[in-house]
Amino acid sequence: MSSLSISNVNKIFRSSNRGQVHAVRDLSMRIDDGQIMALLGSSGCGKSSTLRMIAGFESVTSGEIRVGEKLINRLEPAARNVAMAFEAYALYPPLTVEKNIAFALLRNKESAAVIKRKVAEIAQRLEITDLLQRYPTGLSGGQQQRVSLARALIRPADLYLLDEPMSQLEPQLRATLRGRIKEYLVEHQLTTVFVTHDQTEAIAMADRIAVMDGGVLQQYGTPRELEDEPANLFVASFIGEPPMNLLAGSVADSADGLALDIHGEGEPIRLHMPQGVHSDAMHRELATDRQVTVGIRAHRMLVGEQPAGAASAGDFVARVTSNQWLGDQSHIGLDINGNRIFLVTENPLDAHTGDQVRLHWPVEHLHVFDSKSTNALFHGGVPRSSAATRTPQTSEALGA
Amino acid sequence: MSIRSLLRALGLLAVGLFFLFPLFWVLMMSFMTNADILRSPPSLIFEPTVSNYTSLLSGSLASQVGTLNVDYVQNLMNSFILAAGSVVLSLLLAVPAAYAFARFRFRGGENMAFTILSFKFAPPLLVLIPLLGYFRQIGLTDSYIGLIWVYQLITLPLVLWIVRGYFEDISEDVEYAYRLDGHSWWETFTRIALPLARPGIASAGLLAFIFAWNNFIFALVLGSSRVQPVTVGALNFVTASGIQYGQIAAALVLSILPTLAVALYAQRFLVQGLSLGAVKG
Amino acid sequence: MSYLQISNLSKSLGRAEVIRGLDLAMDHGEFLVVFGPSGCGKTTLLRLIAGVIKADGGEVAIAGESMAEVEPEHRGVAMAFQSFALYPHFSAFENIASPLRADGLAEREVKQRVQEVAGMLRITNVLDHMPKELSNGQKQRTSLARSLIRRPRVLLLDDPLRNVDAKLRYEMRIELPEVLRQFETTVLYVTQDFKEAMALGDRVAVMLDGAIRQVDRPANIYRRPADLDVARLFGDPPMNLIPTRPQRHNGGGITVRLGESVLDAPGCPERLLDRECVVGIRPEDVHFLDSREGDCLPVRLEAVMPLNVRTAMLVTAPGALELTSSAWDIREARDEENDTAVRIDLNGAVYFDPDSGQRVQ
Amino acid sequence: MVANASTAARANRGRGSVAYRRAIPYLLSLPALLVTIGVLIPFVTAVVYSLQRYNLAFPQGRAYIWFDNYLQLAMSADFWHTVAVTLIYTLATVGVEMVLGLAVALLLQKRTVINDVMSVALVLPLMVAPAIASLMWKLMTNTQFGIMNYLLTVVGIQHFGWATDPNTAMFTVVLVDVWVFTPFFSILLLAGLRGLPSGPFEAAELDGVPRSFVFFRVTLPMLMPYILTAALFRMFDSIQQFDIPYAMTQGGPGDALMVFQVRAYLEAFTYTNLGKSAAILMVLWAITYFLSQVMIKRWLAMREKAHGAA
Repeated sequence: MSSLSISNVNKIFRSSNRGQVHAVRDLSMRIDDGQIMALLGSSGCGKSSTLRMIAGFESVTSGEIRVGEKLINRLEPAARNVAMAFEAYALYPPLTVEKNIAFALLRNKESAAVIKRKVAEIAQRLEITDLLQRYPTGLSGGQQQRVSLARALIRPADLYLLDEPMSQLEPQLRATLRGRIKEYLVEHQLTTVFVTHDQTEAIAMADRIAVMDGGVLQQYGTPRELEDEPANLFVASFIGEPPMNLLAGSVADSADGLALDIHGEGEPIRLHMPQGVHSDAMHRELATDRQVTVGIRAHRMLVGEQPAGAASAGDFVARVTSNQWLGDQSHIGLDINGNRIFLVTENPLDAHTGDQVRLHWPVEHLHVFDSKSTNALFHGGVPRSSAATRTPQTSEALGA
Repeated sequence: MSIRSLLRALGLLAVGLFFLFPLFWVLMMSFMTNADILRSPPSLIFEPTVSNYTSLLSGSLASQVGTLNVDYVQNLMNSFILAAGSVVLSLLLAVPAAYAFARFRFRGGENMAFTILSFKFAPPLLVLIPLLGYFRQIGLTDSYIGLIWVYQLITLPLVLWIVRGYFEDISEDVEYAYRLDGHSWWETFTRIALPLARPGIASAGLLAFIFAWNNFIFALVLGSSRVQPVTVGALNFVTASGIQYGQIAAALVLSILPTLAVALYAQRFLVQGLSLGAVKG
Repeated sequence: MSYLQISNLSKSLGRAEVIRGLDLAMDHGEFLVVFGPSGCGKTTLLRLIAGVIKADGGEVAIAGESMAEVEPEHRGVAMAFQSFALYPHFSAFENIASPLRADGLAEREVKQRVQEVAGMLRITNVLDHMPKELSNGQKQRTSLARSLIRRPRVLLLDDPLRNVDAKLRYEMRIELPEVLRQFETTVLYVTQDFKEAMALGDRVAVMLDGAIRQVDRPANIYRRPADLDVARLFGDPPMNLIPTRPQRHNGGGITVRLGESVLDAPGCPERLLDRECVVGIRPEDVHFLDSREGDCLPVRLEAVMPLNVRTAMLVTAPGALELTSSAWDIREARDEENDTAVRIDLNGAVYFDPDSGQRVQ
Repeated sequence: MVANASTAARANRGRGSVAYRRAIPYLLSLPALLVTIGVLIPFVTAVVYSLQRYNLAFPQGRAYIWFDNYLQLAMSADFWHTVAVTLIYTLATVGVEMVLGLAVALLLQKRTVINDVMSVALVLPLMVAPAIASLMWKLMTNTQFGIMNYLLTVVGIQHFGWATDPNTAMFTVVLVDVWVFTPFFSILLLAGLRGLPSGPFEAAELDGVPRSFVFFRVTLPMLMPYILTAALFRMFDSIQQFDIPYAMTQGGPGDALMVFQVRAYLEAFTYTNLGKSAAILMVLWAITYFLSQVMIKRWLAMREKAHGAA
């Protein structure tokens, strides 16, 4: 197994009717040996093109891709020692499931007994043992995908590429299989890159996640970093279900330190930033009266009496627009001065549409973004590291 | 240039020559005088002349045996009338039937479709010889209607086959939605199914036109000289003794021009119709 | 007398029997959600109610009148399809206006009513676009507008939020009930996502293999599923279902053996004493602990599965007992080494007969 | 307002009688059926002819001889010669067209500018009427000035008789059939090739599987339905072929190209023996009917499989 590093890679598609499509823009990232990376984004964000460039099915317009130290841009797919599980399950219809899985091993001339054992082990893990003698055409979408996964994972390779590995799996199976596949990857220390549009899957499986949009890398970091310190408005609204509440506002000076006004119908709501909490950097950065966007996640807002100790940025009243209990959490729609926001609580909230509830926004869960550049400025009172993510990350800053 | 791409280039060249050279050569011949044609060794350098076409279109051909009156233009007109006529009739009859078979799972459906389709595979002469007797009795041999009706044996199953496949590709939800909006099944057929199936109907119509235009045996048996299409006309023309070879070439070129034009103009529809018709069944 | 009455409906497509003796009743103005996995026959049920396909047996009645011989366009039923089913060659305006065209309304009134319903669904700015120029969210709202504009007696919604991106899905979950409230129509909403079922339905009907397994308020179905299948389906991560045999020791309360530990089972019905049964425990009733003091069950952490706000933990207890625990907003990352434990709260537990799969009261 | 005016009004605008609704599919398809059913009359007449001694030259001799026509055919060497000639023609044309068509499809599979132009150009021969194609090749293989003979002399073959020599007549008409109908194969197989999922081939490329293995073990088996469909279609046409042999040599030289329909045509129009001609055609019809049964049943099964699952 070995590390994978992508430096300043671009991909430009020349198609006759649509002229030029700049699918991947100046992409740089790196994962160490044995790590699992997710390429996360909605369709058309460049994640599949990136995966196919690593596999060698798409040429690299500019930039370098290295597995370990070896430059693989120009190599034929077969020469890259890369294994791949395809989204449109690339099974060989004329072969049985067992032969499909063992296919790549036949090439390395391993003994039949070794092959049989390996196939049995991976089949047991992915719950496809009883399908081994059947043919791909007779299988369901979920079964075909698991066979395709087994065929990729069983092969000794430097790098494993999984294209939307779980998209077709039955919902009940998905949670348990995710755990099993992650276990297999970690156990065998397989360096893996997988493409997904499902953020829960990315957070569950990956050590590091690259969020992409419009061919540009929005943020590259651990699931924890993406959730707590989203680099910009896109990542903030993309990661986390339900999406983060984002409210337009502006900066206003007030007697004791700094205040943020949230605009809406009627009186703007004022959030007080107690002086002590913030370094003068925030003061300097914000004081220039710029338009900001204030964000807070749905399950971070507190309801009812203000708990002691938590420095609260704001304490105000909101009107309930809907209250839905989902068995293990409740989703509540709220309206504060015309802005619709979402609240999630662990226990049912006995409030009906139209009631008023008291809300507290703890400072530590407040995110502030520059509305114009959409970059993050402050997370919970701590200034976002100065290296704004819009510009391509310098190599040292990668995976330190 | 690896070996494989060299072989591929040679293959393309051979295939291109085999299929396209004959068309090119006949086109050349149609602009050559008899002398140029008979010169051996034959060569591509010659003084092109339009005389073959002018005499063909004027209807009187100078040949060793004196002027021959051959009305080739009439044959071209007949071909057009017969082909266009049978396509229009087929579309009117087969499109509604195709919709019926595609949308309504009704008992008679499958075997009715099957009987119509199996006619496509009966040997034509089996039907044409007895028909000749009946046509002579009711005087249809000298008319377009008789032939257009018989041509339905070719064009109708073809249109039915292709258009049915196309109707089945349209998602039923869209039609259900229109019905639920309060429109009758007829309004759904005319305002939703037909507009959405227009490409399918176009490719079926084009293919039927080409098959009808290219047909030879129907008119040979049933048609009188007044209504004979260009395929039968060309054969008589060629076997008539003394006709200049250049003029024969010109006649052949004129007879294939319309179908080649259709092919080049609507190639996408054609391929779609062919592959849909044959593969989908 | 219920407004929409479905009695003993049956339908097979080809050889497969898709609807098996299905019964369902809805009151006027109710919002009922039919929840079921893909392939359980939900869409076929909607098509039977709409009348676009004919049932083999049984009957659909609206407002007491049998729909057996009534054509779709005369039933006053409207449907929003999962595939949107917009007319590709009509503009968004014409798509929405189509029902009014069928009624032959005057152009002025058509324009006014289309503007009105488009305003409600916030798509007035795209009315002149063709369907292929619309985003999925806009297509979904156009399809909804079309089905609402003629104030149908019954509105059928076939998984409308399936092809819509996550952000819009949450907004629509709030907006949809608000919009529908203004139409006083009876709504039958079909979905594969149990969260949507719980969020939207006044009542939820769980459908499996062509028949209705349970109809009740969502919270009741979640807390007391009718059988093992409903228990497995209704909830993510799925309910823990552990075979066990309740005992009663020297006159004390009933206890249940899970793996190698014995726990009090206050809710266990008397009838199950000394009999094989399956106990159902919601993952959120298996509380995840950091330390092993106090009465708790030491466990080994197998896998961590973050699910947006909650996090599910796959743990194994002694005696090869595999459990799923669901914790609220775990802050620090977990790793396998440190010792973890769980405390199982059996108050909310439910008990099933292993053979019939039915829940035992 | 429980149900507003428009829904209530429509609810009782008349249901449309039940019978009317069930009749819709029949109404839609009846006209097409009526037209084609008309063809049954001549069909039955042909069956009657085949059971009679019926020669226009001796009208008074016309009588029912039941199966004598068929018995005479069975005993006549000419008939079996016709069967042999038709069989050779069919197998040769379909065989060559299948192989050549597949080769052309494989050549044109990759989407390049040249390939796209070629795949348009290669449709043209299929657009030419078979009868006209025969006449074109007749001109080109004219022993006196034909370009083909000139090319052969360049290659060193002298005096190649083409359609005028019984030994080479079959080769010539098969060549014309191949020229006209190979594009039918290449179009279908090209559509088939481009329809195959790209996944398996990319996976094979990644697994470093040899090209030949992929072709024979993956591509060919997946193309088989397309190949069989096209082959069956062509077999129908070739077994009933009339235009090419008739336009080329009217079945000559001698009876070298006396395929089924040409013999039946000559029996009916040269020897005016309608009885015998009808008998020959009935035998041909039996063969084609059997083939059509096989083909259409296979289709309905395939389509049912595709559409069966709701």
